[in-house]
Amino acid sequence: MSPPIIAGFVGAGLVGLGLYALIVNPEPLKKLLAFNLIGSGVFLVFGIVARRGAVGVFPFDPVPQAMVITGIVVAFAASALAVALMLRLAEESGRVTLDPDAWTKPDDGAEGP
Amino acid sequence: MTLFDALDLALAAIVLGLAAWTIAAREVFSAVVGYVAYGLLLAIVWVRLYAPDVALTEAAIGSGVTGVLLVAASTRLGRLPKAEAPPGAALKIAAAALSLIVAGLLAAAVLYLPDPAPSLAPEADKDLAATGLGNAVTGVLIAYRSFDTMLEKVVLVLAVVGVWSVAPDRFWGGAPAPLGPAAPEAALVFLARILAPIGIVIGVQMFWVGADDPGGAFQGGAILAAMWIIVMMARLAEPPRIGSGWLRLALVSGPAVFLLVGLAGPLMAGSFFAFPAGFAKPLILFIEAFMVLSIALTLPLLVAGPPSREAGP
Amino acid sequence: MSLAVDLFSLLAIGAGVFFFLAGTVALLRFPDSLSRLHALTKSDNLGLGLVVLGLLPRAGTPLSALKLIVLWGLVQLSSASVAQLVGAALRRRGAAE
Amino acid sequence: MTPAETTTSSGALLVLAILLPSAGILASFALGGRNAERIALGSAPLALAIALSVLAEVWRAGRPIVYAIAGLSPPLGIALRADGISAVMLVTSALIIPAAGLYARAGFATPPAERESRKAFTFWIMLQAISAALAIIFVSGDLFNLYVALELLTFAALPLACVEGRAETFAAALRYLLFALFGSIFYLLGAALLYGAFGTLDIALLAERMRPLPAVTAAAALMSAGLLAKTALFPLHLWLPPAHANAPAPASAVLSGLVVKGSFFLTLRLWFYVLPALPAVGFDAILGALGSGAVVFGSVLALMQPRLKLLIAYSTIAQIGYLFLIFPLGSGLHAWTADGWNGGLMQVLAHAFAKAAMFLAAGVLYESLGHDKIAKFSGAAKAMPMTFLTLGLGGLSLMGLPPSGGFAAKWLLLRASVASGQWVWALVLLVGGLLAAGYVYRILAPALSSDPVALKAPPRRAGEAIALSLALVAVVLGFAPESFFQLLDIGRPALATAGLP
Repeated sequence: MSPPIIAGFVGAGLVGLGLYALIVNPEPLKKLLAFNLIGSGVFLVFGIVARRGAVGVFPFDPVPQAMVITGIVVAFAASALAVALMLRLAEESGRVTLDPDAWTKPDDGAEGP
Repeated sequence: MTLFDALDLALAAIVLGLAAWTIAAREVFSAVVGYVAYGLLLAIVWVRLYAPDVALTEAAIGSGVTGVLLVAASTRLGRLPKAEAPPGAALKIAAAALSLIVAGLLAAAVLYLPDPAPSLAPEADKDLAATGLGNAVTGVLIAYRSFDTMLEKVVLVLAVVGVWSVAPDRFWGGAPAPLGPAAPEAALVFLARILAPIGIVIGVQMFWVGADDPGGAFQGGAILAAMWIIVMMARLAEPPRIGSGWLRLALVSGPAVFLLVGLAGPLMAGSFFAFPAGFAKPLILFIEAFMVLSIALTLPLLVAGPPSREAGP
Repeated sequence: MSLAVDLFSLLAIGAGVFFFLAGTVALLRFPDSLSRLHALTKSDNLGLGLVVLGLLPRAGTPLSALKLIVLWGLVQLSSASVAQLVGAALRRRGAAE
Repeated sequence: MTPAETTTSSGALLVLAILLPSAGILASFALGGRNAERIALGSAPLALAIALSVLAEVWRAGRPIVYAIAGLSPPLGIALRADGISAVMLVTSALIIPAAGLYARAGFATPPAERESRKAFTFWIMLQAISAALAIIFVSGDLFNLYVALELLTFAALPLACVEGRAETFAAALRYLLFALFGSIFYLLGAALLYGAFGTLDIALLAERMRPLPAVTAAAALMSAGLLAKTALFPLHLWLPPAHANAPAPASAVLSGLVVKGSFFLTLRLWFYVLPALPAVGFDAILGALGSGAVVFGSVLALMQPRLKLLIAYSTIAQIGYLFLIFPLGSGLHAWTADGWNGGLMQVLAHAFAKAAMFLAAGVLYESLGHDKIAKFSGAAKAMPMTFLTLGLGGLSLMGLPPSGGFAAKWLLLRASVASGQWVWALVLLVGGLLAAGYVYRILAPALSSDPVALKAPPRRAGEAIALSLALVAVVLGFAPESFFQLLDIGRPALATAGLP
């Protein structure tokens, strides 16, 4: 088996694992980790596509590789934004939960602009 | 099966195993530590895919800077009481089934990609000479798909505004919280003092050689960013006030210079984001230098989080 | 000549790998964090030093050889500092309990 | 090199449409303080002028206008391409965003004593960012460039959703972010597979090279799933109501009226422009069915909401559902496809204006009453006739009653479903209309009573007028002439094929 094929299975496995964790794990930070796992699996698929694009003297196709570099930076920025939100949420409320019912008070006419 | 095949398989197994560990770990902190180790091993997978530029980016940003961010978050969030009930068995089974289908579909799709694979490598190489670059990945990032790269820098500026925007109103214009305790460990201070100067040299060198060899603005900028993070963790420097005019200017300098050069394209070379023949490489390095500066400042500020101190006089 | 160089590389790298292996076994088998840390940093630093030593004759240019040595130095520096930091963290936790 | 890839005259307008708001973001960030507001509002007329020029040029040329960036044609370079729907959407966003901006001047001015305030800085930068992201989404011809635009849109929309800075807005924003990240990463995964199969991400080239492969099926499914999560199509809608209902009124107007249309627009591009050559495998029926589910589910929940803003947010879920009827009713080469296509797009436009108007009106209402509890609206219509007229006119469009853009949209969709014999969609349209009538009635009925009402503050006339003018646009859309639909058809691939002998 060539490295691209192996990496293909790793990529598919990472996307699957990440998706499972994203759905099942209730903790936001773990959901964020799951998103990052999916992300790296997706980037690997780009890597495989780049490696498969080897022609003659060129060992890889540079276009998908450049896209991965852009993608990694964007994924980091997204993680930073998510972390900032989680920490502020914890600061404001003492907990980090995505459960929408946790925020609805009965007859909360005073809330919201 | 050759030795390399065996090593590749072992590497694949460890990467997947660490990913599974990250998911299964009960404590968030353990999960994060697993993730950082996973990121480093993933960089080796990238080397095996002949992608040294990506490997450097993955190690520096995907594992390194993201690792600092997540470790810091997990130590602060790990102490909170668990708010949610664990998922039920039905959800787990449904999620597992869905994930298996997606992974299977994806594996099949990758396995049955057409042969011979399409490639832009020859075309990218053909036009590379005109830019004066030797590294085709840098060529794609700064020349052929420069529009994407410029917009992605704008995304980073928005991310900074987004992170700052969650601050309480009274702290606007002030500085983010320090990255380390008031009395940092002596070993960390020592490490920061020795490593930072070396790291700065390596970061600048990596940007400079990126025109021809693996490296470039992203990787060089990420290393410089890591050095600033270490220095701030050792309390040798403090996060800057977000109201500082100089900081704002430096943060937008990368995308702004890129945008202005792109806008001048029709005058210089007949098209937006085109470089004039013979003058491409100096212009590219000029843009990249400002991008390095922007990235080196943006990543640590994203790690430092929103302002949490009053701006002061 | 080249045979001697090859043999030298083989021996040095082989020894380096052995130390890495020993360090990893220690990490998995030793009872407490401090002794694991102790074994791991020592043997890995030595292991990496030997591997770098074995690779030096094959570096091609003096610049690459220099880079290898700098690499080793950087790993030494960071692993020594990190071991200190982990140790300090363990001591703090011990004191807290 | 095909004509779809080389720069046409006035193609430069497309680059300017993107670079103007991008430069605005950077300048606002660097200069800070009150400059962010000045730049955002000051550049708006220019953006509208560019959008109108694009519209005029597309109409004049009768075919898409193109710009190859850096003079490099795809596949190596990126091409921008504006067809009829790009031009119309550009103008729509260039109208709604400044309207929200003008409305927001009261609430998002930098306080006189401060050099710069968090809320104002964030709001004015993000408003421009939404304008930039949407411009790219409407004119870009490259799937990876569109990925960057999707991320730009997420990063812009998110701080707007939680700019109020309360715990529940952070929670809502976090949910929104996780859904959005899932959406963009699955979109990107599909893009990777398409590049692996065809060696390009240019939409026109992909359409030329398209052939059935496992990678294409997988890409279609993954990208659609991602885009649907971002569009909040049932059952991936969970994030939308708290995020849109807790945002300040001008932000809600932009989020509900425009931002969800961005990812819907990409879904359209994917299915009608990238994949039309693919034999239909029932995907269109699935999308239609999910849309129908959204119509019923969203409307029923809207009926049960105690607060006006939540009601309007749930109505967005229902109205998004109608958009997806374009897939079963607007695809293929039939006599009725044109009706389905025109109806779907008319729904995009009518909902954009009607929903933005209603959210702004709800904002005025909240400011004056001090709450937005529907049960306590008694007599409010007499005190604020203009606001309730806006809600009524917007409601007309949501219900699909004449005269309104919503009526035109639903009428065309109904005609297509009857002509094609797909009665089930007709049923959905009728049931959805009845349910919408129910929730609009719930808003208006108590307000029309003659009970006395105590206003905390007199209604802000400027805000009321802006909301009303948007609602009037939604009404005027109902009188769209035939030439308007000809404009929408410029560059539509299915028609081009149908025109061949």
